[in-house]
Amino acid sequence: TGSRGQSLDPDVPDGVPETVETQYWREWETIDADSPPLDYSATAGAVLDRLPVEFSSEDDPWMREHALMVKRGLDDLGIAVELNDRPLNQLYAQSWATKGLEAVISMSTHGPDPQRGLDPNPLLMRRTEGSLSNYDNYYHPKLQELLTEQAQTTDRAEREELVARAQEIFAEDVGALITLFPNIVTAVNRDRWAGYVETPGNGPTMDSFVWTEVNLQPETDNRTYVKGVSTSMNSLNLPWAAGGAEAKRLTFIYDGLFDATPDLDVVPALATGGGFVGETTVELELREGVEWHDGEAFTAEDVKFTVEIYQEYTSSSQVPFYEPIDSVEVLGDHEVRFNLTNPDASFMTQRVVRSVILPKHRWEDIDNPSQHNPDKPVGTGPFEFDTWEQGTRFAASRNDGHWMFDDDWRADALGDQAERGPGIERVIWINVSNVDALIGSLQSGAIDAIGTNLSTLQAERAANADGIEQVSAGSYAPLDAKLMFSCPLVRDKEFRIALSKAVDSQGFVEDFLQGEATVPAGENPISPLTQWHNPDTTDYEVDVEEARTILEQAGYTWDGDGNLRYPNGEAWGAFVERIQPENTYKRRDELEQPDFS
Amino acid sequence: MTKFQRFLLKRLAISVLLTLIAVSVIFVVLRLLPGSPFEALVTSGNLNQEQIAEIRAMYGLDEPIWKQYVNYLTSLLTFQFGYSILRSQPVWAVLEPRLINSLILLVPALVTTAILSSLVGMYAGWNRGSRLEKFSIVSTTLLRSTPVFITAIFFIIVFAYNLEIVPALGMRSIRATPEGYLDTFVSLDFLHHYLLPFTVAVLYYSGDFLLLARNGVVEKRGSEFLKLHRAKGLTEMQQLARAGRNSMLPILTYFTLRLGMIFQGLILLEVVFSWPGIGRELVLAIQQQDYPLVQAAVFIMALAVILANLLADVLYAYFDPTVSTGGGGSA
Amino acid sequence: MTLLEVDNLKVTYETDDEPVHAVNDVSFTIDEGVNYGLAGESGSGKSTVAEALLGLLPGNGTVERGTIGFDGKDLTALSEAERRDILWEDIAYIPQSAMDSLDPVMSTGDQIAQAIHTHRNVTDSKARDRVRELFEIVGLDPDRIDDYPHEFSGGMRQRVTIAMALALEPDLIIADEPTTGLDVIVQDKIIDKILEIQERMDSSLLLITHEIGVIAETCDELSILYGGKVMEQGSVDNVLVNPTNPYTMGLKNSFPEIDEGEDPVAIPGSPPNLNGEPTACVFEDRCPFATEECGASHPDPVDLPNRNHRSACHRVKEAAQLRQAADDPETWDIPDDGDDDSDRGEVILETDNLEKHYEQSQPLLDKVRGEETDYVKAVDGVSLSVRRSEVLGIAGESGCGKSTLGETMALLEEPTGGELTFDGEPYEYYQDGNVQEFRRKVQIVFQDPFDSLNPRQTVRKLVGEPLTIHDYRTDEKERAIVETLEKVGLTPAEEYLDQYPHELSGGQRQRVAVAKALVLDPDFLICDEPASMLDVSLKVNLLNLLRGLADTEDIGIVYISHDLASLMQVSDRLGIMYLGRIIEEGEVDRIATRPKHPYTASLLSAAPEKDPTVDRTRVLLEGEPPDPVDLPSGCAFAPRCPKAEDSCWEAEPAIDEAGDDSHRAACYLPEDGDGTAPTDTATADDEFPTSANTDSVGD
Amino acid sequence: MSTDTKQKGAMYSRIDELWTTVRDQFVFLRRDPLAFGGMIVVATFVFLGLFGPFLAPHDPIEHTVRGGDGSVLRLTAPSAEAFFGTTSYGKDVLSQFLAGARPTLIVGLFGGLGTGALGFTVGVVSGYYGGWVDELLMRLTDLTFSLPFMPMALLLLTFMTPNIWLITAIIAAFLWKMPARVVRSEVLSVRERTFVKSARASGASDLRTMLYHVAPNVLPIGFLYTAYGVAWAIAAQASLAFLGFGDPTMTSWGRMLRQVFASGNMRVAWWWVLPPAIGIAAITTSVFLIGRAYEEVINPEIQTDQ
Ligand SMILES: Nc1ncnc2c1ncn2[C@@H]1O[C@H](COP(=O)(O)OP(=O)(O)OP(=O)(O)O)[C@@H](O)[C@H]1O
Ligand SMILES: Nc1ncnc2c1ncn2[C@@H]1O[C@H](COP(=O)(O)OP(=O)(O)OP(=O)(O)O)[C@@H](O)[C@H]1O
Ligand SMILES: [Mg+2]
Ligand SMILES: [Mg+2]
Repeated sequence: TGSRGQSLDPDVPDGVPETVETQYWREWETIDADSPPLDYSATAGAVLDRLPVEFSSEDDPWMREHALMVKRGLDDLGIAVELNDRPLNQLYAQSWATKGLEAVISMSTHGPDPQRGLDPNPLLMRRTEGSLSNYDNYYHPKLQELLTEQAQTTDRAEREELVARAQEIFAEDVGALITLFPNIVTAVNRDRWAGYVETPGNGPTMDSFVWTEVNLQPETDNRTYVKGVSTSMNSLNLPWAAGGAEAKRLTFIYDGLFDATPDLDVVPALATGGGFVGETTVELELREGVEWHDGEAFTAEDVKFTVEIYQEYTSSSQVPFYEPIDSVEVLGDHEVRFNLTNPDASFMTQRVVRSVILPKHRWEDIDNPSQHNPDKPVGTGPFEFDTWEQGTRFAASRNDGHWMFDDDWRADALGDQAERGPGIERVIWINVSNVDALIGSLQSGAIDAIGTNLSTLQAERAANADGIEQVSAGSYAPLDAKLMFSCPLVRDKEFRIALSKAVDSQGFVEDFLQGEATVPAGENPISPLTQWHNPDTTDYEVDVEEARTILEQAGYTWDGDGNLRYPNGEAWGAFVERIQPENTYKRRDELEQPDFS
Repeated sequence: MTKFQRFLLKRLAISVLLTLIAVSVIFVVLRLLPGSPFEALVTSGNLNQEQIAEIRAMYGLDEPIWKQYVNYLTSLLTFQFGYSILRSQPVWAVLEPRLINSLILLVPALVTTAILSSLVGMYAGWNRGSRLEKFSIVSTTLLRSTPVFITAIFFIIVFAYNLEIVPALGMRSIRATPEGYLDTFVSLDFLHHYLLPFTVAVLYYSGDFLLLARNGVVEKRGSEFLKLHRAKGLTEMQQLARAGRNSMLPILTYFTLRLGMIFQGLILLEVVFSWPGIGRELVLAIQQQDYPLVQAAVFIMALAVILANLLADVLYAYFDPTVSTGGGGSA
Repeated sequence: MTLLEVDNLKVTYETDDEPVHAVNDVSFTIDEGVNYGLAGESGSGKSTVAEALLGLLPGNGTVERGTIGFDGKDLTALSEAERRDILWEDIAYIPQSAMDSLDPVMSTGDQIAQAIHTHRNVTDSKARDRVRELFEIVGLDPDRIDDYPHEFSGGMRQRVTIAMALALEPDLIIADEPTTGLDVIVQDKIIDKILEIQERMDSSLLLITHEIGVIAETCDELSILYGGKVMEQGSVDNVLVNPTNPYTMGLKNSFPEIDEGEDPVAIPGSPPNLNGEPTACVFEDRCPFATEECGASHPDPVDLPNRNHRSACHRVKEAAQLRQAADDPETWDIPDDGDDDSDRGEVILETDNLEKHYEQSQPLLDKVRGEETDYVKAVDGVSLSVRRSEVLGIAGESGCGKSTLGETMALLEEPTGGELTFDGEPYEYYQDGNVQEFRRKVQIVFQDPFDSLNPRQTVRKLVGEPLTIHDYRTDEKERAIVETLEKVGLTPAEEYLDQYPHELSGGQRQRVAVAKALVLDPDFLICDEPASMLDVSLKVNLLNLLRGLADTEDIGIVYISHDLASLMQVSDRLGIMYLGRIIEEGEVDRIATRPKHPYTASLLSAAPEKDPTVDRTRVLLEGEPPDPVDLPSGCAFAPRCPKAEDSCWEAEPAIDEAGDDSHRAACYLPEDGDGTAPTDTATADDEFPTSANTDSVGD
Repeated sequence: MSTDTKQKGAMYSRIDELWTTVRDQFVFLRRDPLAFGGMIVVATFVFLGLFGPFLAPHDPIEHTVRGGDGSVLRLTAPSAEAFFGTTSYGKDVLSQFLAGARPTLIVGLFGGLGTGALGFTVGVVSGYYGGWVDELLMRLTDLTFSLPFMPMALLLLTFMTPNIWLITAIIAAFLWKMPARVVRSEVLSVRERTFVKSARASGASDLRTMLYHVAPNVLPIGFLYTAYGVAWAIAAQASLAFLGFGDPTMTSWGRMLRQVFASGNMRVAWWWVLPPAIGIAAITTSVFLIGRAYEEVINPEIQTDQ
């Protein structure tokens, strides 16, 4: 705060306030507070205060560079920026309470959960009123309507249409800055193994999918595949894990009802078919002849038991799966029915995929499953648990009878990427705490692949050795620079568009990521990698001059030092009009406001 | 009841009180922390309000604060550290191996350095003004005042990266799969990994012991009783031994105190060397906001200090023939 | 036969500034079986000589030249190993401060055994037997050989060092001030013991002390050192009876003696600067007889004809005249104000049954249990009165409660019982919000001149502070300060105003301390051993100053000391204290000549005589004062009293048990005294049979 | 009028005195080559702390070093474009080094002063009053001793946004115990000295005695521990920053090291490691060397001979 630059004397039309405060513009049911934690008010003719922009450099090593890029864009518009590099946990802590963000712009990455690639809901539904994750207080009546509708539309084609429209609206409205989808970069040893499967958001080596591990074929006698990782599993209790490495790594032991291919197609797993039979009823056929690793047979009872125990003890990592389920009925040994609480479009595309089914005979006598750490987790998955030593290593060995090891089945699911052969015997995850050491181990042959994200420089360095190659895969998890919509400035669509045109993501990707990222056309959070992507969204091309013209036309001015000022006089009246709740998604001409330049 | 016993009782009471207060402070600080380990889940949009509340209830976070406090106290003081939120395991099961890894690194290092540096320090103090003295003072001042992680980084760069004599990180080579403690710690591989952090720890601590021993001997060197020893015809070495024996007590006390601070002192060392010890685990747990684990780790560290303080006082009172055990010889 | 021959010994100390020439061309010889004394003021180089002999000089000290012949060998030319063989085997050492000379973490017995093992190849048990034997010889309980030094009292520790010195029956024992810091009574006992044993073993003794009296009583020959030079040497009889060197005369003059009528006379000035080699006579600037010749060179020692006597003085031929002149204080620039027993004024301070009991710290547990607290009865029912213009002396052994009494009278400690009246008001009146008034009127001067001044304040601040505190004469502060400084003899005062304590000598510091006390024009002054750390001549100066103050300023003074001789000199009346009580009180002259209490008698008899021709009978007291916590019933002195009878154990005698108004004593069996103590007291002491030769010093 | 000139005179003599003290210190330090070297390092460091950010050729964070062809120079060894090389995102190491001196200086100076001042006050009060005040304060130091510094600091910094003043405060809050204990034991012995009793005897109040008689005599040791406090604070700050709990908005030496370490470039980018590492090591060591030289003078027991 305090005055910067030369403000004009406020000159306001009748009935228009001189200053507009930061405030909640709607009655948010989910918000329990009088005023937003951010205070960035607008005053007629005043030079803009330093604009708070927050990020966490712990988020991604290049995050600060990204923030600097945004800062440069704002600088070009004449807006001074206050960069706030916050500890990651504090950045996230804001979302614990839904009061809203503490900065005008707040950037963070989304994790590449497979769920996010399979269904548009995780990334889109947070833009609706009522979502706990809507901490930027964004609201667009049309979008609200579309999204609510698509969430209940179980017809695929119809839903795709709705989702496409939603993307258009969001991009056109500049609901956030969707700057880029960073690639997953890593390095692997190709002399020893063939058949790495590139899965979006996961690359060939991370743990969200098992494709690489079931598809790999040895080029030497050694059939043990060693993956170096930098985060360790914390427990052997998958369903009640807090979402760390164990939630992913342990899925190697278990199967879901369905699975997703590298093209993000849904394929059968423990369920072989089925689907909606009514608005809120889903019936599934289960795979026959499947055995738990301890030899017991898998039946529909296990599925029913799993859902019920999850519900009773609130399994945190399986919430997306069981959340809409009201009850489960066993229709036969290998047939179940789910009764849902509401119609849920994503049930078959997202929720049942990679859901973890537990063996009833193992878990039914456990007192408190959330505090249970099985000695030896038993699942039906492609790998059987071997050993685990916390912080050091985790080993699992091939479950030979598993369908994924069937070369033909894999050929169907993986297409070109499928390899035939004896496959691997064991997977071992080894914890190497430091990237330097990871690279060293890969080069020395102590490990076969690196299971974490590398920077391009690091990957290049690793690839210096024989047989080591840098690999990268695209991701569907965007970097989301959220705009706080309680702030008057952000509510001005003219400003948002100018901002979108001032931020040069592509330049950033070239300079600092060496091209290892995808820059979306416009502010569309749904990546081209997914099946829900709409390529025809509005793209406000980068052009600083034009951005400044837009601002000028909207009535903004600059002082002698080039500092941006809020509109004054008539233009101020127009500004105040634009930021009213019913107008925030409308441009100047839609409101029939003149050109103030 | 002898005087000594009475003194012991008093010190014990103080220690218990201190433990209680320290533990309470830890509790307060932890409760002040915003957020929780479930944040990541919430941010991902997977949980609704109700489910969050259920999870909180599961870990007792919904109870009134005083009740949480009472539960916390009773469990800590009975060494039931509870369940790690992230690890779904008893905290002790997580910490025990870490604790052992830390001890295996630090105790031998401390003992070695205490013996070696004290001897060198005594010798240096005896030969005051000699080159050896000057050199040992400069080098140990350097080693003890430089933050340990910097020394460690230098050593890693020189010995691991450039000379490639020893590995830079970890406790054993990454593909090793030892069974049980004996197998883990009694192997060439372990020794190989042990060398660098051990050396750095030894060097880091050497300064205090060396200076303490040196100052002690310098102080004693001009003393009357040594003059009498000299007059009796004792050789230089015998005199040095007497001077050394007379400066033992502060060294012993300091050793005990250091022993108590051992875990906290070398958090940085463990982080730099990726040594899977309790210090590194604590840093991780703090980052992951795993309350029960943090609580237990900090508690163990505090307890170690308190016990070491107690031990130091008792040893002091026990070994110093001149100390009066009547009063609070603590400060 | 000559045992030790020191020839032209010169020792310097290297320091950060200039070197210190501590010993300059000192020569002397000690024959077998002879007791040799080395005397001189502090800093004269006595210890340095001893350390040079033993090769124990600190790192910065070097023997520049000279030889030390011992048994035909030159000690300065020996290798380390050769010297180690001689040490203790042939030359043993009793160090200056026994308190710190024993290794605190080794049992006393082991320390002695260590000396034996180092030189003799004997078994452990043999060595232990010898240690027990030695303990017995020096009068310690042989069962305590496994005790650590801190478990012994100062006097006992000194005995341990003596036992150690005797362990190998050496040819020569060097004792460096073996009794400094000890009580008269203990000192007397130790000296007696050394002599007795040394006589038995027929070894030689080099005794270093600044107490001429001790040497007079114990030695055959002596050297007087000053500024690192031998001023005079020869047989004790010759040197001390007929000194030929002005320094010796001055030194002798400045020792007060109990039964001497004359006041002692101090040598003015201060010891020489040793930062350069002496070019003039080292004593020149203080010597009243100095001539031009004296400024030109330091005189060589001259053998006086026909006698075992040498003196280093240019005017040695005029010795007899000088001696005469030296007896007159005016020679030393000190006006002889004669004995002006001024009239004493009205009573200013009075105590009645004053008590100060310290509660012994007790563990909480015992307090809860309601166990009775133990008390240290440091002051236990003292009744005294002091008048204006009067000096009341308080004497007693260490730990008898003198300081506590002083501090209680100054209300620095709260009395736990009894009455204290000052200036007509009871002490409660002052405690009730009138402390400042009391603090202004009553001042106290402490024992340690080196420690009683804040090292970080200048003299101006130091002396001015009480004025600031009491807002007294603040408008003319500077004048008040100057006046007071001149009153205590620091002239010209301006020179001292901006000096810090460390720039002052001990005597000057103590004067500043007195000035600090006087600047408020007090009515009452308490002096707690103000002179005990000072050199003889400084001590005399201070005593004269205080005496003068009492006479001219009309203030009452309490003077506390364990040094009876100086008390006799300064006081009008004397109180003798024992275990918190006054056991005898009265006019100085009467107590000095006719002590009534046996304790007073033994105190008096313990003081050494500086005249070697006078014989003294020792009254050796058995044991040490009892623990003030568990006082025996009855007379507190009974356990040590040579005359104690059953009645003494029954009830405690009151102070007016014996004597009259001007001389009272708390004793059922007062000495009938006519000057000398009864001889039977000595034989009553069975542990220390009077040795045959106590009184046969020299011939 | 005369009082006026007098006061002036007093002032001059005081300034003179001060100057002499300073000169004496300098002369004293000159004599100990180690301490003298340390002093030069400290002076350089203070200079850097004050002017480093202005000397830096570029903005340490915002400026990206680019090569001739306009591409970002990432992780390049020292060259004409960047004398100390660049970081993995093309930042100028020299500029970061220069700018990083300031937070190090701020925390060191104020952390040290805070530590010294707090410890000194507690030590003096506790030692002087004794009794329950002493018992209370000493138990408090025991408590801060038993609350391990590193973990507690980490905890506090996770829930308060780390900024340089907060870090300074935390450091001072945990480190004061060291000087407090030493000063206290020193006061215990000063308190027993006769001039303190003597001050009381002449009617000085407790406050006066404490201020004029006790405190000045333990001041040297207080100063010494303030100096050590500076070194501790610098080391502590660097350690916290290295663990990722430093002030994220400021480039500090500790944070630079964190970035090399965390980015896994330690093996290659020696030019990025050495400046901050040597900077920290040099400054902490220097302070200790100077402190030690003083200790030899202050501690009469070590002084015994020579
Ligand atoms: N280690 C030393 N370094 C420098 N000067 C010293 C040293 N030891 C003694 N001196 C000086 O040498 C002179 C003689 O000292 P010495 O101790 O021999 O005197 P002394 O006669 O034994 O005195 P005292 O009666 O006080 O024991 C003194 O001026 C003293 O200050
Ligand atoms: N503060 C105190 N608490 C407990 N006991 C004390 C205290 N001060 C003195 N005493 C005890 O009181 C007794 C008398 O001590 P005081 O200091 O008055 O003796 P003194 O005659 O002055 O001895 P010295 O000649 O050694 O100075 C001693 O036994 C001493 O231990
Ligand atoms: Mg001496
Ligand atoms: Mg006394």
